[in-house]
Amino acid sequence: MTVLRRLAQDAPAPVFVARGGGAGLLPVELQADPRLRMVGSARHATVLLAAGRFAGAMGDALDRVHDQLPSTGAVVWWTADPDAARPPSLAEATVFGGPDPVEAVLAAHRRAVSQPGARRAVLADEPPHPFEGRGDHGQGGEGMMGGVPFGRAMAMTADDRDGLALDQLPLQLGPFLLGLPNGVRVSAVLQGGVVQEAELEGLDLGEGRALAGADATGARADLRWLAEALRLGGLDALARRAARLARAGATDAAACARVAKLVRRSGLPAAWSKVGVVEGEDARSRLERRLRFDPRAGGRRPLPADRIGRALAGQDWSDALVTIWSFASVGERAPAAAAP
Amino acid sequence: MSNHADIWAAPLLAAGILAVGAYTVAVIHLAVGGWLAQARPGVGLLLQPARSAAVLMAQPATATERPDRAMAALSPALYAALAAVAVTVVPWSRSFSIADVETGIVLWGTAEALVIVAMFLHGWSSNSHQPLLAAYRFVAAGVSYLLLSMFVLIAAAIPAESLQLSRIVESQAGLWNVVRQPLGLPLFVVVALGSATWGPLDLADGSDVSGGTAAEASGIPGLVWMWARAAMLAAFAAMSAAVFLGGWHGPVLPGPAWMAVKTVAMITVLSAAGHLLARVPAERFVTWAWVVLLPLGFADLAIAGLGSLR
Amino acid sequence: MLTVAAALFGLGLWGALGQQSIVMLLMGIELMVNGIMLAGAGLWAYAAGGDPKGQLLVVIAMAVMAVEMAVGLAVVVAVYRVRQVDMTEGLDSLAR
Amino acid sequence: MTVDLAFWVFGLGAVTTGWRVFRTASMVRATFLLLASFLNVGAIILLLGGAYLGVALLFMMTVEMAVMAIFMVAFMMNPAGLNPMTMVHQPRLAAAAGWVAFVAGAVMAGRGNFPERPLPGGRPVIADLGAELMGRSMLIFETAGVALVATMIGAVVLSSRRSRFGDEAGDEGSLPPALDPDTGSYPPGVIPEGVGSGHDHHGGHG
Repeated sequence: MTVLRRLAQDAPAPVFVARGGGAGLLPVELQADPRLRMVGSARHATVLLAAGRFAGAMGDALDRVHDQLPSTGAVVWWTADPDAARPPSLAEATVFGGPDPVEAVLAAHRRAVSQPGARRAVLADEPPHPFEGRGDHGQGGEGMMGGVPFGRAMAMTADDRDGLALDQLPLQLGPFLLGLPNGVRVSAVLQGGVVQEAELEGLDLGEGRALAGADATGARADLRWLAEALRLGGLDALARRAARLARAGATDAAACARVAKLVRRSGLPAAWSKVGVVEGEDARSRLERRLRFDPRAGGRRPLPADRIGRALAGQDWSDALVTIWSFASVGERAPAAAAP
Repeated sequence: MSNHADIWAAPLLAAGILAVGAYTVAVIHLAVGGWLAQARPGVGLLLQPARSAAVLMAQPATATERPDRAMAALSPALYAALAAVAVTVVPWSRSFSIADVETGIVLWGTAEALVIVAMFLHGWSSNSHQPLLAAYRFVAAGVSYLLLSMFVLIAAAIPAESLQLSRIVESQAGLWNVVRQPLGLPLFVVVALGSATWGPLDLADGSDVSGGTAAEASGIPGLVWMWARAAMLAAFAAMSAAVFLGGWHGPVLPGPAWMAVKTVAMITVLSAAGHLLARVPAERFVTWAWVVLLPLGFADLAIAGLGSLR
Repeated sequence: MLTVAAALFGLGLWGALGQQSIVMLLMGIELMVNGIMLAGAGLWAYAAGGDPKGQLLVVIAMAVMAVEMAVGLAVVVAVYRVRQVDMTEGLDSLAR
Repeated sequence: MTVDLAFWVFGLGAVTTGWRVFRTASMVRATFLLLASFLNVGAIILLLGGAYLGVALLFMMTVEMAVMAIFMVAFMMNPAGLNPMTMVHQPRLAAAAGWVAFVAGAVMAGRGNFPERPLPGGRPVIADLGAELMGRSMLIFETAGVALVATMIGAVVLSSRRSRFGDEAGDEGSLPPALDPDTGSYPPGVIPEGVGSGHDHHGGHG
């Protein structure tokens, strides 16, 4: 058992990062460190790294993710303002106020694998929706379908693009999902893998001090954005390379150009959606502009949340995600906060 | 298998080959990734898969709400067992393969087809949205490339006039299939990436669905699943070495050594493809699979057929 | 051998007649063909003296099953498109 | 001896899983139980010496059930089949018919007089099958092949929205689902008071 623990301690720490208010895309740079391994689901992590402010709805969302962490996991709160109000999930978290939380995360990882004490769940273990309701089986839908029997919306039939009225599945994802801008939550209705309807919602990120270095401009901002986009496309190694460049300040223009070349060769631009949201622009063209490290690429204009939501209808789920991410601006302002 | 001892030895042998193979896959995957990320990985890399496995072993398995428990437990085991079945038909030298059955290729195809079932059950059983979504799109893609796999394998069987793998390797003594049927290996690589849900075809466990069918898996079940994926990739690498790269044929070195070298080369190619190529969107892949890849598979079969007429 | 085949056939008939959902009904038919295939293979192995026609029979049964499945599912989709039903009770006439 | 034991294990497996197909609360489980039943039969055929036949059966049925599963999920996209279900009609008649078929078959199996001509050992059964398919029985085999192609085309035509009259005309002339209570069917989501007794509501369980 001790051999096992020693091995586990030295492993790259699997971290699930939740970006809150005032974090920007700074946490994306953490994947540059080979001692950390970013994971896409809290179930795979030993450490939950909460970066920034979590108040109100963001705090509630963090509580839910906290309870999805395996019961031996540890929580680290990376914040510029440790005295701010914190949600229950951060009550027992290690607080870290410095610029680089890698050591704190590693310490938490070693603790989590060597003395696995059960972390308490912060939410009551009860279904968020009562099981009783309409329907033959009291599940809340019609006949044997639909409803939210165990807090999970069930399928219900509706028309689709093939002219069949097949089951559709409503789901709500975010705001900490890979590929969603900070504080953005998506409510979508899917049929198979195709989005039928989608609505974007920007949760309130709150006011307060930002993490040091959260704001980035120019090529560094583009590289942060690119690193997340690359992870979304399954190119983890290239994402790590982009994050390393960003962390080094994105000063080496030749290295940046080499990364851009590798990204073009990977076929990522071709894999991205060409469904336009704004006149003459689509996810692919916005990716291309980022790859040129074009100063206008960031898109300082606020995300037109309702127009994006409409544009997602009819797209494959992965296309929908990249469309949303293509609108993520790198600065602090919540991208979806202002809908025109 | 000629006697009873073999029946008991076969699963152990298959598990042993796959354990080594899966570990090799993990190390090569990390090495290629580290090289591409310019992270200068050290010798510590050799231990890293074991370390990451230890993390999963130290973790408790999480439970979702109302899962299909039987299927959730069975599907990783089924997937691992399929990798084992697949690797039993691969011949390692003129005289040794775990089970050199007459219908080797069809048995391999059956294991491939059951992968779709295992993957679907894995995503479906956790009773969670993203795994279900991933499983669903995997089945759509899987049914599309399965035909491809049968076409290229049958094309490889034509010059050998047998479905038996050792005969297929034997038939490549003069000319390897990778030259004789140039379309075969690239198409088979597509099938390999899909079946092990790897790299550009990581549709079932992709990052855009939070780890897909494995999104809710942690602890030992998660470890078994990850191991089985790597083992499946290793089995495919060994199979392509046998069917397209001439198997044990080669100068100087003994047969098994050539197989090992070719298998490691194939693992490197597959791993590099995983790191260098972006994931294709499921919907467009299905279209490409039917419109482009399947006709190419036909062409491969036609080339093989014409070649054997001469 | 034949008893097992008969049991499968009986189970399939029970399912085909008893299920409401058209797809479940198809599954019943599949199970019946399954029984037939087993009986065919059994007779080929024990009573045909190695005549490959026995194997041929099983191959044909497999083809029949594939045809049945394809047509069955296509009919389900076609009916569903027009009627929005996939239960046998919903289908009391062949007209639109 | 071992083979006999294996036969009974697989035979029992085939029948049990076949029975559970119609007794489970989830469509996906039903599909894969049916697959399990097929796999058991495939194993029995392998035991009988049908090397190609058994493996081909495994392969065919696996793919077929995977396709079936797609339909399952398309018509009912419920993860893990949360909602309980039973959908049966005329259960007595069906069970009776099933039992009659079984007893008749079993009596035939027990009382029938079958010739005792077992498979000669060492016979190249796969080559035999190939020679038969490409030789004397080629016509039958080709007919089956053509029938399969015709089925594929027919299935696509039947299920496609586009008809032979072009892209948009596919639905021309078709009515929306009957609105007339006399015909017994209703459009989705509309179940008049007192009619839907719980089993004939609109579909979704494919």
